Amino acid sequence: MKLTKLSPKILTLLALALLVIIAPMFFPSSFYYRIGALIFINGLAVIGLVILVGYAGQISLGHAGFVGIGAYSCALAPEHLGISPVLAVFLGAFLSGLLAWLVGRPILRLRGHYLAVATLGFGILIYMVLSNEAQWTGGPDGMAVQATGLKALLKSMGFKVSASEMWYWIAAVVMMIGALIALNLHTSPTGRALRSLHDSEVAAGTVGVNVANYKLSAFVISAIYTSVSGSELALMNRFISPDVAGFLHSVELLTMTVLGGAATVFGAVIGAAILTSLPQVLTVLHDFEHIVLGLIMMLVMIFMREGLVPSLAKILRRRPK
Amino acid sequence: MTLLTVEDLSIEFGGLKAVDGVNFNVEAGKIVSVIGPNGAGKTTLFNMLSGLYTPSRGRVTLAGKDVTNQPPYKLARLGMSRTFQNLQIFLQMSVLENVMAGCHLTEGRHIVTDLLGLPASGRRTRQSMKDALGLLERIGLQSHATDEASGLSYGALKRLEIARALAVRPQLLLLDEPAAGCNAVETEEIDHLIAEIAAEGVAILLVEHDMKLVMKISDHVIVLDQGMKITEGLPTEVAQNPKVIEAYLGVKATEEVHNALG
Amino acid sequence: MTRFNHLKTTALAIALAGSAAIAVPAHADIKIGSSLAITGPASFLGDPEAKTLKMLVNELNANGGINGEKIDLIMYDDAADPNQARTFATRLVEDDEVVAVIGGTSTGATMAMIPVFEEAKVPFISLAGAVVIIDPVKKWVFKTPHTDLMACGKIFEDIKARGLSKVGLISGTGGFGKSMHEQCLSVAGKYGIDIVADETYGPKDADMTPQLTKIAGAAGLQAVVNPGFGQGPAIVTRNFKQLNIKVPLYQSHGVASKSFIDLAGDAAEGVRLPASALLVADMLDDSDPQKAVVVGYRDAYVAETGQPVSTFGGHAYDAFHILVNAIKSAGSNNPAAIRDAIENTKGFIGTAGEVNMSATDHLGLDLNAFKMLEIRDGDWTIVK
Amino acid sequence: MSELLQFFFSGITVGAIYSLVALGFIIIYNSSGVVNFAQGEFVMLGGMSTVFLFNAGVPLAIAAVAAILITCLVGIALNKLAIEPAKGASVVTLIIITIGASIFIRGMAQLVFDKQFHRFPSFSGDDPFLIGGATILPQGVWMIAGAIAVFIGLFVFFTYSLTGKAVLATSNNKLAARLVGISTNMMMTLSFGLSAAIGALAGVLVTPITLTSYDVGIALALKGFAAAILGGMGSPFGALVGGILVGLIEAMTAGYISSEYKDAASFIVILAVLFVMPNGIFGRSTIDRV
Repeated sequence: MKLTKLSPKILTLLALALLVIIAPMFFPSSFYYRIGALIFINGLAVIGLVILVGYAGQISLGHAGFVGIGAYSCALAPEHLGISPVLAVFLGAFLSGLLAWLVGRPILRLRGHYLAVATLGFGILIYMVLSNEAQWTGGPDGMAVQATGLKALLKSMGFKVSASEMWYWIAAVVMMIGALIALNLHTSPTGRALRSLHDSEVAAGTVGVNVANYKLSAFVISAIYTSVSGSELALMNRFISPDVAGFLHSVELLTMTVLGGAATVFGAVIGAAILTSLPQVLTVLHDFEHIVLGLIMMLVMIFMREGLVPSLAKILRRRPK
Repeated sequence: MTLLTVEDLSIEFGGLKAVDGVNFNVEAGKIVSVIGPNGAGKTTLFNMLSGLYTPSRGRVTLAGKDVTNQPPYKLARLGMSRTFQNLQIFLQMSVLENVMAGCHLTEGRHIVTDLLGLPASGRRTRQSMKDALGLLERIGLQSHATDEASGLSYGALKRLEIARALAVRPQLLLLDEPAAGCNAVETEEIDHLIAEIAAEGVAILLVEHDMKLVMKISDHVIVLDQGMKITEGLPTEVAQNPKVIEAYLGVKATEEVHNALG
Repeated sequence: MTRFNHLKTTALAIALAGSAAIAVPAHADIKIGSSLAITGPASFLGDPEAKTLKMLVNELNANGGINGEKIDLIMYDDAADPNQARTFATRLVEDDEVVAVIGGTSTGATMAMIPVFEEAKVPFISLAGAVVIIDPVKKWVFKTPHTDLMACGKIFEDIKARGLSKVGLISGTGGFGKSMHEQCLSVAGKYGIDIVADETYGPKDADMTPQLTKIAGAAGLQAVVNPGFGQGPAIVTRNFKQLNIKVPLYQSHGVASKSFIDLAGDAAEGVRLPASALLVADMLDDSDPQKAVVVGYRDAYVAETGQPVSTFGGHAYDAFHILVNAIKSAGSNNPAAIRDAIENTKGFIGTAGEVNMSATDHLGLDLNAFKMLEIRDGDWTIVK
Repeated sequence: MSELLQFFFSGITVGAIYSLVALGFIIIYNSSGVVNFAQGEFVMLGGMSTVFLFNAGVPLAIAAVAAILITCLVGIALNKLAIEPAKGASVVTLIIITIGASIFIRGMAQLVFDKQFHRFPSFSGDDPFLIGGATILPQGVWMIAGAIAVFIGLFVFFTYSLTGKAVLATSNNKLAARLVGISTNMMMTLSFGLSAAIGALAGVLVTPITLTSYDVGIALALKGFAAAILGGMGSPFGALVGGILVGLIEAMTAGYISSEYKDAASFIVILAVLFVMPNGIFGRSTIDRV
């Protein structure tokens, strides 16, 4: 009897690691490292959303707000507090977690569409602060971010890599850590509690799950994931603008989550990979880009409503029989 | 020993008195059934007892503690768990995980340990798995442990809910129509299961339409009609009570009862 | 078993993404890159820019290209999203290996791209407005539109010439409005202008009467300036008339297209704004060296697209010609040589005016290149 | 005093736009439980189609009616092609489908129409009415009257007409509705068509004031959705009041506090209301049936 859930965890990690290592062999130019890095950065945020949406069954149309907090922490803290940009990642994560903890309790009392609007409003508030407080944030045109000094450090150690290449590996490692944590959670007692309230809050309550607290935990954890991804984005681009905190980015992240398969870490990465590379692929279509993007979103969700990875897995599993 | 005391419990929905001034007690290790025609307020009563609805009046005492208005998760900690008339299975989990989810209280809340996947986390999961497998064996579903819960038959899901509720290690178990939709064999199994649980000292409060089952296993029966308790007593007493026969059982059902007691 | 299937799926997804991306055509011609806001909130700027570039490239290639070599224009749509723009900048440099880049419709996108081109040493001519793009001077970065700082200066000069000084600002909260708002505040003192009211509106707002009511209530108000682009300024202008505010209204160069007059209707009467000569091509003296340039571009654009000309397309026109001239005079496709040639642009007559670049000035326009226009009888007139 | 009145006029004019969008939202929500994020695109299609037909020489009134019919067809197509096939999908999945639809419609619009801003003449001229020192445009009065008329129409429809009751029954319990002989598919199609038509009507009414372009939809959908939630999802009265309230909060904040944070103010109020009333102002509370 195969009861231990250990093996799927290791298999998912192995698959991700293989993907990370093998992909560069097919890169025609170092530009692809940047796409890879963006996929892993988005992937991290989406893994966070898998914990909130896939495990705990909550919805958020405002998570880009936390991307904004993570990103602007790395832009502002080195300048005003004099701490290193890398340290600022942790500061951003702490601030995001704290904010999520403060607003999460009242917001998460809401359900369904009401929760959607509350999170939407919350995200928009963060966006407005970032966009309006121009004396701090540079306003809608954005601001530059200090270099991490990592590249110089590598160079002094004798490694000469392009920025894109370096961030490919950094983002990959951070995402793998994020995936490991999310996979740990999935089969753990806490993960079961979260997943139970996904299916029935009432039943979760009667087996002793403090529904409000667990929802809040999922919200805080996912906020931290998203914040770290925002920090990575700021440090890699060395430039940041409020768009990363905007509603459209929230929708983009949620779409990645659901497209790949909201309940699986592997699906999250696939969803991120598709939606991140799609605009690059679709450039050949010029004016038809948005039409095709909209079509793909609709078709996948209509015909594979559990998301790509679970739906395809089901189809492939059925075939041999 | 009186485990559960219900005093003057009432609730209104937009002026309609769904439950009105209900009183009763449940003793440890006894099986108490709540019966009554459709719409009598049985499930509403359960929902108030288990903290889902807020009563407009009255008091619920569990093991000497006032638990009126307590949220469900606190009631679980105090030893109350339940099953549902409209199944509330965790459909995205395996059969085994459904029961393991019931072990939540013994597992405790250790989020950081779980996130980091520390050995203690695995230990707690393995302990729950052991307990859950034991319970699955008890309800005869051990061979389905790794199946998706959504694939089980209705009767099996009913038993799965009981196993999950037992995983909470309750002192008081609320069963809302555990035999509804089950065939004769399944009903028989559930009948045995309930008797066994009660024999271990767990108090059971039961809502059930299957009169045969009620009359056979109940130590005490409470009859509700239009939100009010019209009588209570031993199954035989209740079955003879003209008020009950008039308000609820009707002529045909009376015959059934007599046959059942036969 | 299922995990193995996951792997297959991934391989498929990667293969798909990869093959489609590689399918971009590659020529041995001179590759020029461009990333513009063809869609998104700044698309009414990016759209004429893109159309202008395509038109000019086709025209040049039909006439034999530069020294016999054809231009290959690789154009991406960044939708004014800085993160997208950054990605496309990397793609242009590392994958497409272009020799120079025109673009960045919005300031945000431009600023996000600059580090890429600075690091890769590829000349970059931006089409965005803000002064921060070229001040301080960055070695590889140039731009063609007048800065917002110049627009503020031109407007304040005109206000002062009318003997007025107490000004109310109503600015859009988008990048353009916000940046110009900051610049206007910074130079107001220099022109003896007193900002007596300072309000904003969102990019998609439908009614600005509350803000204008507040401005109208400011003590001693003598003129109102509206930094912003898009539909906002048209609504501001209409609300201005609705509230019957009796002081002069100034718009920015961000609305310098005929469609503004159409959208604002009668309310546009008497509105002044700084703009390039392109809008008043027919009114220029025949002796004006700009006349042939602006009339030629306007006629070609209208014939090609069937849409009225805007100064935004003009920025792309200027950038393209500056770049082509630089490639010609550099006599090579070497980015460094092209950069040096761009920096040496002297006496170039474009739609925005005469461009004279130098090591310390990567714009090369002065305030004279701006004309103060007033809308009368539904058309532009030049304020002398 | 005239200042306050001016802010009030501005607030209800803008609020009328939000109300119209919110009313469109709740029709679809009431029949299917779907929140249609493409609702804003209906408004855009109504405005843009009218503009292009009008510029092609079609008289304004006919252009407007044609635009409403075109949009109505798009709404029905959306239901048939994207919503019906996804029957039974989760809230998030349906949200993503309608967002996909909105991206698709916007992409089509930028091809079929263009990327410029447009308007057509106001119905009754541009000379403002002067009331107590404040002004309101005749078109603003048209918009407010339109929002109220649509509200009354919907109220009567849902409360008194058999079809309206059938729509509500469909949303409450699909199976039961089918058992009493209601064609639930028909009801869904009807509500999408109706909602699209109301969206297009909104587009026709507001374009002379707000102008239109291919991408005006998203912002309108956001505000309209927020307004519908504030009022209580599903209640026509809630949608009307929610929309007007959001408009008034924005105008008053812009007038008295800070124009920079007027959008923030409306969301802060919405959050505050939801914290106290988790089902909006006029929404009914839901009870778990277990």
